[in-house]
Amino acid sequence: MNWMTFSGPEIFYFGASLWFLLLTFTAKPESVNSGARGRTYLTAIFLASAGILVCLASVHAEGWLFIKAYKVDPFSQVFKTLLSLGLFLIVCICGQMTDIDERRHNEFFFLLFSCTLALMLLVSADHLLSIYLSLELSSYSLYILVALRKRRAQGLEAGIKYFLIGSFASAIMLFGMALLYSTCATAYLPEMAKVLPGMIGAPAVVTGLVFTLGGFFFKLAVFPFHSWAPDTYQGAPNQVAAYIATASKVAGIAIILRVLASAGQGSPYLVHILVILSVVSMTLGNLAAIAQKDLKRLLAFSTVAHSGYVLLAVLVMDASAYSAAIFYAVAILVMKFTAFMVVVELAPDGRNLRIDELAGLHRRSPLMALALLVALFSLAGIPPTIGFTGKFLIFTAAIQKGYVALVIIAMINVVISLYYYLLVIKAAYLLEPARTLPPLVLSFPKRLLAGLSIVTIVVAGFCPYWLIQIAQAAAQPLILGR
Amino acid sequence: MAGSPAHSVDLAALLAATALPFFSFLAIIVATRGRPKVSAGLSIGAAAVCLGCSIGLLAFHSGLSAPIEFSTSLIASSGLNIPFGFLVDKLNLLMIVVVSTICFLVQVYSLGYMAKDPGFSRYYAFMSLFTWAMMSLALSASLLQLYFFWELVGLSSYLLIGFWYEKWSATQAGKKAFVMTRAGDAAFFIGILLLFIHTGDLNIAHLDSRSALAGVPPSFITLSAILIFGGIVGKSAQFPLLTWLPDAMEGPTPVSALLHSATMVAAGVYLFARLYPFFSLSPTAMSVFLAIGTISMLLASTMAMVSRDIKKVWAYSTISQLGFMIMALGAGGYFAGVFHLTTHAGFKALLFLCSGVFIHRFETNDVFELGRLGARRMLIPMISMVLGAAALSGLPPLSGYFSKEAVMGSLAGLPDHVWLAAGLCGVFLTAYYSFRLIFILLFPRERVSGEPEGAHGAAHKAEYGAMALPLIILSTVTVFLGFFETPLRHFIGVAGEVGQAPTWPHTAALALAVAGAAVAWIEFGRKGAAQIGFVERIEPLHRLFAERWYIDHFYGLLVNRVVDRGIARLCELNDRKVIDGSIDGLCEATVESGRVVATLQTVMVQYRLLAIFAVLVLLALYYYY
Amino acid sequence: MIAPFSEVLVVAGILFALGAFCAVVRRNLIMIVLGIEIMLNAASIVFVGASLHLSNLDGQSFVLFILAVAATEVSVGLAIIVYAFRRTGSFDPGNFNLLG
Amino acid sequence: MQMEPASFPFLSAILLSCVVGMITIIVIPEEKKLLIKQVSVFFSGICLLLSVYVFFAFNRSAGGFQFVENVNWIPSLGISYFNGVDGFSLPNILLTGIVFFTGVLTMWELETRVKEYFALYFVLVAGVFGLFMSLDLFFIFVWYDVSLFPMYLLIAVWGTTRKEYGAMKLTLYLLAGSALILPAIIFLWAKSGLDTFSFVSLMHPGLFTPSVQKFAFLLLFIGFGILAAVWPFHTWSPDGHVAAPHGVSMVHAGVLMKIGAFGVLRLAIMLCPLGWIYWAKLMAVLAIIGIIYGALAGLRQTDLKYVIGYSSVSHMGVVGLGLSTVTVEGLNGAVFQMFAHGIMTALFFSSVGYIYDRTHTKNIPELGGLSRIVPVASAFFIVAALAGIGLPGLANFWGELVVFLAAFKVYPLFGVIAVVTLVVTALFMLRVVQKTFYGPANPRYAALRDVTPWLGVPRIILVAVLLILGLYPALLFNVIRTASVPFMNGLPR
Repeated sequence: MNWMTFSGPEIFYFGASLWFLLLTFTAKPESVNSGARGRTYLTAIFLASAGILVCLASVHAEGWLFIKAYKVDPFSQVFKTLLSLGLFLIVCICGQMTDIDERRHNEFFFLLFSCTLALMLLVSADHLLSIYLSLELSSYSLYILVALRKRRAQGLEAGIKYFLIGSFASAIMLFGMALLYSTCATAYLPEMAKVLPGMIGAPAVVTGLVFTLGGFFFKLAVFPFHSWAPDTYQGAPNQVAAYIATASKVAGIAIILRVLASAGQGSPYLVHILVILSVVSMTLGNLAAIAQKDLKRLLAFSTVAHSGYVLLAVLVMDASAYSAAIFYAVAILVMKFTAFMVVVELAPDGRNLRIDELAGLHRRSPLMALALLVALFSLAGIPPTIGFTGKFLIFTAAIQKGYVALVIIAMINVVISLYYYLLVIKAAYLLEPARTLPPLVLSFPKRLLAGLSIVTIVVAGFCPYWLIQIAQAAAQPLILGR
Repeated sequence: MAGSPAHSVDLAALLAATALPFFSFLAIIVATRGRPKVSAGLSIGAAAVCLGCSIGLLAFHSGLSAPIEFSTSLIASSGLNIPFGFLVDKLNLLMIVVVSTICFLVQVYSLGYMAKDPGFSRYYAFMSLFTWAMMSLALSASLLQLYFFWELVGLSSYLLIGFWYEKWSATQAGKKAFVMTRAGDAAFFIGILLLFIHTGDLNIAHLDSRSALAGVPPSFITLSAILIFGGIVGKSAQFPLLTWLPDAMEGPTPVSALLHSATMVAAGVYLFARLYPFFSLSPTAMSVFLAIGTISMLLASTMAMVSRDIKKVWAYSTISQLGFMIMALGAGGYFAGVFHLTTHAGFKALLFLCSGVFIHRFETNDVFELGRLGARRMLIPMISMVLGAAALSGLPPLSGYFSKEAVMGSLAGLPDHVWLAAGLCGVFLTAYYSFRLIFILLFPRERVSGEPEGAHGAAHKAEYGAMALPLIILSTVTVFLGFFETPLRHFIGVAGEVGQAPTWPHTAALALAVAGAAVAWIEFGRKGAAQIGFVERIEPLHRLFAERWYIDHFYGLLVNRVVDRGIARLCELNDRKVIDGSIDGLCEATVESGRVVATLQTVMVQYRLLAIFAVLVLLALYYYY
Repeated sequence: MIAPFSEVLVVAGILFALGAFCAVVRRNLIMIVLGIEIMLNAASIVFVGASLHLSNLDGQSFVLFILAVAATEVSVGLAIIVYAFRRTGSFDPGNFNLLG
Repeated sequence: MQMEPASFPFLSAILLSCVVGMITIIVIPEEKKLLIKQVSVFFSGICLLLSVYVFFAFNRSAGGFQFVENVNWIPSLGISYFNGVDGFSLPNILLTGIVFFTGVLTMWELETRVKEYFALYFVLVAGVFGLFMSLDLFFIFVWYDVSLFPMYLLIAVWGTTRKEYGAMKLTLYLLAGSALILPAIIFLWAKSGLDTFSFVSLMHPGLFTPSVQKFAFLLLFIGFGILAAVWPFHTWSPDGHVAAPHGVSMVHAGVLMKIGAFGVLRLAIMLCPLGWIYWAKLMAVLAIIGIIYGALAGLRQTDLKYVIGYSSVSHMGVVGLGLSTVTVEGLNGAVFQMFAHGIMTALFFSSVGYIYDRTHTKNIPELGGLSRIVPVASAFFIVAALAGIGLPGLANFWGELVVFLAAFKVYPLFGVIAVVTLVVTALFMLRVVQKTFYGPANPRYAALRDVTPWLGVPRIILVAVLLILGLYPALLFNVIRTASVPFMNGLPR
């Protein structure tokens, strides 16, 4: 068994987090100078970029590990690549983490890498237990990451809320898993996929399934498990919020797809629940976002809304919907990252960014303003952006299944969402600051990053075929797994 | 299209007569606005060519038997073929000669009248625009083409009335003229469209030969005839759309002479004559036309009796003479109508141009004032004006006498003598108000002040010369045109129509005209006359006439109260309050609910756990339900 | 097996509800965590019961892991909560509601 | 449907010159304002020349789709980059070219944030061009939104009266329209079973069942109808017109509203003819209400741009009336009217722009007597007003004539109402002209300078187009006919 070759990413990230753990032990608390910090950062960048290569190298791997509890297939490998990409992007904007105690930077990276590792395990998990374990592992890293903030009051509150709601949700999920296990007589997803469609109507199965999904809904911030999102985004350090909004969401989409793909589509009740939750999530997220003053909190609510769109894809449950959801995961990764990048760059001291603080951005940094504009339009789903193409694919899949009304509701939500995105854009392009602020000086790599983000969003929106093919390839195992 | 050389000569002449003024218009607008002399030269040159071509065509085709037609299709989408071209027959040969003559003379006259105006070039540009539109209108081959130029004529009228646009009343008058004629044109347009939909053919020749109308129900012909007549009502200022014409006198006097008496307003009558065979298919429509002509004729005469403004008197008289023409045509007197149109063009232009000389000289429109300032000392215009007024009153041997007798003749041919009575009444009133004006001018009550005529300078002389020449020409025409009645009748080719009508209406008309003049003499002319007309002694009547029978009040009420402050305001309110209000309300509600939802998201963490639990329970309930 | 599986489920269900009730009702961060632990235990009971019922060992292994995870959870959670207590001197979740 | 592939991708070249123009502008430093303007004029000039070339090179006897370019884009969904022009889109492409070019020149005197303005403007126009030439439903939607998204900034940054309100209203309204269009497009795609978004493949009369057509038509009609300012979805349009800067108002009223009508024609009518026939009465009623309503509401306005905005509602009602007649003439007239109205409003806004830039007011009572001070600038506005009245000799006359003709055949009563409304239109247009340009000159504006030849160029172009088409309408009708006649002949009865 050549498990070394096809579990390369996991091993690599395990090693990387171990490396940071060791650094944590060796570093002397008193003597953190800028050189050491720079070294830590460079290491992180190096490891993160190397991680992408490792993931790419093993992208075609396929097989099982741990008595088939762990499945390596194109689906998981694509998501692992996405996660490594997400991590790399987040590390890129961690250059000036003034909001986290400098002595804790090693721990920060340790938690970040181990969280990524956990998410990678999650996307490969094929057994309830492995799912549960990796989910918990990623959550615990994040709880601490959130609480790490120097602005303790905010960080702690966010951490507490995240932790309480998260562990509540995972308790529910665990109970659901227990029910599923007890009715299916197996904890392997492929085995469950064989028996579940036949007994999908049974109360215990439905309860178990819905409870289990609750844990994933928490990851994805779907109503009613979304309530941590606004506070956590707002209270967490900007970089951590960015990580939660991107990598964590991507993994959430992955696991929800894998579990529901094995549940199959036999139950109208399940679909009804998903429809309800999807509609409520997007409506509630979009409505609540209108009233926000804090940019991160606004993005949190927009995340809730986007979970609603993802659920729309999930509930359709066919090949095109799965690939649409995978495509949308990519879209979320890119556009959320771009938006958060602007937040991070505009708040070098790590404070929260109020929307009216964006005033005059178009003059201070036209590039950042443009990045924000493109990212927000992409989030709103205006072509030619990746966000639009993602929505288009989802809607296509949904309408093919006959959910026209649902798509119209989603489009109305898009209109509502554009309203608050426009408010942000207005602040960036229209308002003038009370006192003139100095131009924002960006280093070349940052400009390159911003430029690449913009180009990616637009080009992937306009010429999405390559990405769609990848998404289709990744969705293949979900269909065959049935 | 035509092949023979004669035809190509015709075509060239027609093209020259229609296209040259247009090009002169474009050239003046684009290039020569800064050079008034060149502009005037261009415009007058174009008018002269028009005149030459018209006379040439008339001379060449004096024995024309069948109409000549040139046509090409302007737009042809499937099911829609709109031909554009020329239709030449005797009627419009006569018409284009009249039009181009007056155009040419008025433009020459304007050299003097407009000499010091800053908008000199613009004036000639608009004049050229009018010439183009009017000539093309007269030569139109299809009804739609006629409508096309009909509107353009309206445009040039609008522009020329409001020529002195800094004068608010002038712009007001221009707008009024355009909108009121437009109201008539809307009916005209509907009529055309109806006709087109049912016959698929708007060719005037086809309509007149009635070949296109086979199988069209008579009620339908009546309907479309009346609708088309709406356009005539608007353009010729007939009842109920007659009040724009007196207001149009705000424009320069040569404009009034050309557009608002001799040619443009006569276009309505021309259209009537043009479609005469078509209209006469419907006796109902014909009697409607007759009635409208009569009403307009009488109303306008009464208004003219009390006006103090020299131009307005002639304007009212124009309406009433147009009413005469329509009466004649409505009564079946095709030749009478056309002949009266021709003679009227001559003497009415003459009257206006004479008034123009006075106005130019004394800078007032008030008749009494003009008289006091010594209008009678200006010999040429005064004599011409007397001639014109006499022609207007229908006194022999002037042209008006002959044409009015013809009109009376055709009215007498009707079985119902009400029309004739009305006509005779009109003759009396016409003579009365014409001579009222003449006597006021000739015998001012106060002593004539003002310097003798020769006192003004050489520049004035030149201007005066330019103005006097057309007067003389038109006076000559007025004096002699009447004697051409028989040749004209033969040319128009409806010889049989006059029949052996009794001669008493003619005598009566002449007698009444003399009587009218006599009454005017008693009240205004003789020594010691108070110069107060009998109408002015009856106050309510005077006010009724002076307020134009309150027609304007009605329109003002309609436009301001009903449309502007009524329906339009409702629309606006609906827009602001209902539509925008509901949209804004919806958005506000969305934003507000967003606030509520956002506030709900800030509750304590335990409530959030509770919410999760509650939702799960609800979902379970949904399942078991 | 002594008790029928359905009764195990009922017991576990009641326990789960009690845990949830505790987490929702008690205005004390520690008690909330405790409630969540009880919910985990309810799940453990189901796993054990099912494992016996189905003669499948997966459930047993599940419970082992749950124990470990619960311990981690408590440690992470308590670390945050205790830190918070040190700063504010309160376990009342209502005191931690400043964001928004 | 006959299709002629292009020997050279002229249509893509138009799009490309927009994109290249935009990138060039972005690259130029902000300070070099004159250079930015020159580059804008250059690239928009290329677009204009190309569109004029395409217009005249179009084979009028062959008809069908010409200059066709087809590249597979997303094969899995049947999406292709599929461009081509027919008799319906060709006039609109020419219109866009003209309005684009003149719009750039109209904003020649812009001084604030020049670079961003022209970059966004190019994006806007690229979207419009793309929409008119695209034959793939996916791309039609993409272009629709591409043209939409610069709109907010263009209005909110460079606009005037209540600009943020107007911009937000416009953007949300139009996006709400697209919220109906996108589901409808996908719905049709799903129902066709052909797995293609190609317009040409979907345009078979028997492809969709009547109920599908009725449903999809309604969605598309309302969705695009919002953009065409169909009553009662019109209120964004006056507010948006008023708020927008002049160059944008030109594109917006001149071209963007045409997108709405064009979308109704291309997607709703051509794909769902049975739905069209079914809903025609509704269309006609809304259109006729719009015609009267726009004219009456226009009567009450005191802001120059509001007047034009409401007149647009009225004139677009004429387009809607033409489309609702289900006749060849109706389609011909509607497309012609679209073109004529586009040129006319562009001229309107261009002239108002000149006046506003100098007097800094659009409020009619504050103006007055401008004809004495700036005669040429006034003349341009007056020509536009005359065109708006439907005066013969200017292009609008023919559009209205043909539409009314069709309307009289099908809905005689509506035809009468529409013609009578012309009187009201005349009244309010002339009232505006009178109050703005006539009367004694306002001494406050005595120092204004009249249009210089260079600044006059855009207006002269527009006037010339109005005049040429007014005197020789066949130029356009011959093109439109190549699309309308075959389409109506193929219509299931």
